[in-house]
Amino acid sequence: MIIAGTEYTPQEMLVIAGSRVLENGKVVFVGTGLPMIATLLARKTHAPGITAVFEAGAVDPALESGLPFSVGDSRTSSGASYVRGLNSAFEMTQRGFCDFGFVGGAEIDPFGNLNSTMMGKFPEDYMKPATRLPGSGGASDMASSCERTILIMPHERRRFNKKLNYITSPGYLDGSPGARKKAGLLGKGPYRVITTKAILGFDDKTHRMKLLQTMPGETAASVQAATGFELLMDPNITAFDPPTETELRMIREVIDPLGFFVKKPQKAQVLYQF
Amino acid sequence: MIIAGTEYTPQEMLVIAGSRVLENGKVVFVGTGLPMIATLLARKTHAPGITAVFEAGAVDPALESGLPFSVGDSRTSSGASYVRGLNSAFEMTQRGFCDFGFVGGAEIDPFGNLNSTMMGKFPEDYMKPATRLPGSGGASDMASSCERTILIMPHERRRFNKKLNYITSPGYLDGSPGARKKAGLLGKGPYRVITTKAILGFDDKTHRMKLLQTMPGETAASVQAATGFELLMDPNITAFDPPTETELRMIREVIDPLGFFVKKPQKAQVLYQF
Amino acid sequence: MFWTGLTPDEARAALVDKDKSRRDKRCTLKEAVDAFIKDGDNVAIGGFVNIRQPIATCHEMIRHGFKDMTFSFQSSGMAMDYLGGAMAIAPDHFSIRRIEFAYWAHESFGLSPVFRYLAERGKLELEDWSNYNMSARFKAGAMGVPFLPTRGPLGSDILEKCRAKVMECPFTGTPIVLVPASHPNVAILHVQTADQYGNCIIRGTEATCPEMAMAAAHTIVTCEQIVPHELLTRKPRDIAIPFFAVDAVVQVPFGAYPTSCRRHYYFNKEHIASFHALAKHLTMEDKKPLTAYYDDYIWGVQDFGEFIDTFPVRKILEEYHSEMRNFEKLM
Amino acid sequence: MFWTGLTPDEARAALVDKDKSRRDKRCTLKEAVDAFIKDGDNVAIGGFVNIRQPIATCHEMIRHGFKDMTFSFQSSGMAMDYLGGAMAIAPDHFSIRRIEFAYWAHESFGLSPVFRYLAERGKLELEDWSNYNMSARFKAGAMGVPFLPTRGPLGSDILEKCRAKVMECPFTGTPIVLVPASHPNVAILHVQTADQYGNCIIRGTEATCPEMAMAAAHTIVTCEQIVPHELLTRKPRDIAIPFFAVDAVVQVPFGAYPTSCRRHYYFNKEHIASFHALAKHLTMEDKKPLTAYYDDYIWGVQDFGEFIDTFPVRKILEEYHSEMRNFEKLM
Repeated sequence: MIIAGTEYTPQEMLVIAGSRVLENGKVVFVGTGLPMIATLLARKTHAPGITAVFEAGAVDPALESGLPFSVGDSRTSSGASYVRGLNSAFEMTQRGFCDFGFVGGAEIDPFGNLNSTMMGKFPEDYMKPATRLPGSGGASDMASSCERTILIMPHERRRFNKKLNYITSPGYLDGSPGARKKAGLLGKGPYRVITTKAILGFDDKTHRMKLLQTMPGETAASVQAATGFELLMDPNITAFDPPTETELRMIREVIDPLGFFVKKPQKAQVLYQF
Repeated sequence: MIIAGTEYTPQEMLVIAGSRVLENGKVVFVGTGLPMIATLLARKTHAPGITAVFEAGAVDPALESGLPFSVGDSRTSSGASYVRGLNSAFEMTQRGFCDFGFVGGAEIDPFGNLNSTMMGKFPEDYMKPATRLPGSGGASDMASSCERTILIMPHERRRFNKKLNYITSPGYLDGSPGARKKAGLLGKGPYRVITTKAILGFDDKTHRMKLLQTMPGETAASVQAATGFELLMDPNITAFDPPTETELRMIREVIDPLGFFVKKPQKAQVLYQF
Repeated sequence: MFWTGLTPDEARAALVDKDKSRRDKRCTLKEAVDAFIKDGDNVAIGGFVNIRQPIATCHEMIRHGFKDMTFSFQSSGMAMDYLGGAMAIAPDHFSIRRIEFAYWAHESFGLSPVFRYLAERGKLELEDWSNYNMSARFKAGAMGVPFLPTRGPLGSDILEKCRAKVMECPFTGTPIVLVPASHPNVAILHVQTADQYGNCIIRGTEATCPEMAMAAAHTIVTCEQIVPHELLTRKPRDIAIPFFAVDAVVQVPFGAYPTSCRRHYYFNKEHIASFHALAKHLTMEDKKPLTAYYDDYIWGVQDFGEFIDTFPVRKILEEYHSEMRNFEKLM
Repeated sequence: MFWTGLTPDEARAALVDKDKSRRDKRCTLKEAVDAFIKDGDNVAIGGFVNIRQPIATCHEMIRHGFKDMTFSFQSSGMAMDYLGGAMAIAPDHFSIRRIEFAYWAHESFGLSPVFRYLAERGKLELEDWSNYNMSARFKAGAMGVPFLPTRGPLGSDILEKCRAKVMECPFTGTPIVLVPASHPNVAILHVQTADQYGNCIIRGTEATCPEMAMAAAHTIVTCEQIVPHELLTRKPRDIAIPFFAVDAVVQVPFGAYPTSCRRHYYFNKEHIASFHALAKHLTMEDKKPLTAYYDDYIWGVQDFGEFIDTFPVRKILEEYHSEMRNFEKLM
């Protein structure tokens, strides 16, 4: 089985950080990939009362058959309190049932706007982009209609840019007061950005990204160095607690025993359980 | 049991006429009351392939448990091919799935507009009408969105008026060319008016009501005399065939054995079967 | 433009501030009515004509007494008759200011003498719509959009006295109606089955119940039976209303009686007819017969269970067996 | 404003003229594809990412060959990979002109090398939307309205390159987006169960399949099993698509494989990965590996049954048993 210990991968830390940010008793609209894993971890640790909503239409599934490979797969339906389709999920979100949207992204700017569509010049090269990403999926909708959003992504300088190649999912737009409301968007906007290096929030007035906590091994300077724009610094930047043994065991043994989604340290071994 | 014979009531004739107008293989959005009975009769006689849609959301129920008392009752759901709710029924209609809307009314004008809302001055007395009728229910929606409508009602002079007290369900509006399309309505408009005295249609150009067939015992003159506006006369007005024994037996013995909906002749007796 | 109930912004804010977690929401009907309904509220009435009307909750509201209510529904029969009848005979105890609706009558069981009495005397503020209009208004509310486009009531006089707006479609250039969302303060619904958290299964037509639950600020559900969550969620697609759209769950067997409830009971036609016979005296300004009914069946009983006890068991079984015959193929 | 597929008026007219009666619609997949799909059509792809993708129909379309197609979907994985891959390796036989979509990739199974190959070389006309935008567009089509109001993609660059229009809400005065209806020429869907007339039961997420069926001019349904009408309608509320929205019903067991189908089989992850490994060679302009795949699995077989026969029984049973574990409480 797995040898739990003090060693862990940045991806494990990322998932654990995502999990800890989630509050018990809240309704979380869960995006695909990292948010699914973090939500499952939160439910199995400090926040068993989280209600997960999946964009393919399931509300609050039991999630007892293993980690879904898709936000629409069979594992999101079993034991659910409601299952319809995409329209129903997004309509509930527009109505206000989802406290948090939890979503990944490829590129982010200081105001929490996200890009998951393309790299290259927009609009000129839209039909022939340098790199074509998958597209919005439900990310734009979550950003438009969830009450708050939590963003989760690897912390790399090329992903944290002052100006995005393309805005897929609106954050605080240009950061001006009331910009979201003026645009017709619902919800208060981005709440946290969870990365492999830090927990970031947003300044109440300027809506610019602000460093709140550093991941183990990181400093304010190292986080800033990995960020393509200037971060605001919270007056009380704290160190984020490293993973607990329980959290690591839960990821490695229960949630993702095959390491399909979350990379384990080299020496963490696992039997074939799937 | 019932003694079938040559005797029948005007209401029985009305239901039979309504039934005969329905074509096999068509989708009929069935209003409450007389249209339900006529549709059931058509399905049990010449048009077994009619698909009935009910506004509470059922599509093509088996209708083998007896005549529904409501377009939403349990009898409209059993054996159905689809059951959702009111929105789904009307959305399918807007989409174009319903060939005919089959509906009753309290008052009609020469262009097939219907009133089922109020008698009295409108808009002055809207909040204190001389007679308050039930309101549109689904009638206005059927008239707005079914491809054609078939109207069924007792033929009384006070119900056939040149100007309605209130337009609940649009027919040809003012009869001008393209009036429905200009107003944004879907469908071609009223197809037939089935009454206790006649089968009426509408002139292709003027969209005014036109006498097509007279019920047994009626003449063009007697129909006109019972109508509060001038009827156009078809060059080939024909006599509508009286009820067949099969039709009468079907109503009296199968569809409405208790005479709850359709009055029988005095001497037609029935055992309590309900 | 004015809104009854909540504006779209208020409706969103109310939901954002609410505890939407999966909690045990079982309570008594009296507790639910006391907690969630206030004077002046806009209350949505579930069911359709005499199908699954929330009769038990209406009786409880009448016992409680409310002032200046607005009621919103597509088509209602006995629920509105009971509420309107209470206003007719005891306006100081129970009063309706306004209705937003498409139909108030009884289909095969005839017109509503109560509605005629109140409307023809100008005692109600009326906003007529069509069944689809009202259904679409609840749906807009449920979807979190301020309006939905529809065809009806184009070409009808309904347009003149309601808040719908006609616009030119920016894609097709043809006229289309926008009906404003409805966000009632409270939705009152009766369903077949729920769990302790408020997940609801509806059999037969869902009418506009799910939309009402999603659109309203609060939802009170009565049900024929409460079953454990684990049982209810074995077939998740049976669930028509998710728990977070529900605030109170009350098990009230026969809670829609004398209206019908698929799989449980068909109409009590005779009781509906006798209510109407008593209500017809209103048109002659004679309130005594209807008052006697309320004394016997509503004010004279502690709760809906006692109302059901006023019927002989054999009569209750008659409606049960009538309904069993309605879907014999299931058995 | 331009429309792809049918305009709202054309879509209505097509349905009005159609025989909507309850007829036996069983046929072979080849017959269905021949009869209902034409060059230049806008085809809606059912399912969601790698859930219930209409793979059998896509394979049949690829064998048939089509030109200048438009594909509309919210999120697609293997269906679009197969179709796009066909264009990449045999553009004279199969070509895509345009896609209207929200997402083309594979969630946990990674990006789509096919999409990157086609898009980064400018071979496709793109119209990006969000998942809800596309779903709402099909829903508008299904509802018979020319648009629906939504919040997204306000504030996003999606707005700049799509046909959505921003308007000021006439009720609230705030901006809202109107997304135009989508009326595809054909919808291709895979479901769990259907009857001979086309009534469909969907288990798990319905994705946007019912809306697509209602919005499209024609709908081809493949299903795991056809059961008699009388059995299917015992629980009418299980039915997600009514027969009159369906034109062809084809029983194709494992018709969504290697994507998943609730109650029948989970993903064949290894096959999806191996397809991607072959497709990655496209980015180096090497079409041979992917062509070999098509030769073996699509062009080299007569029909989808033969494709399924290429898998060892034990592998097929593995996916079956994986799926059985996904809802053990049911059993």
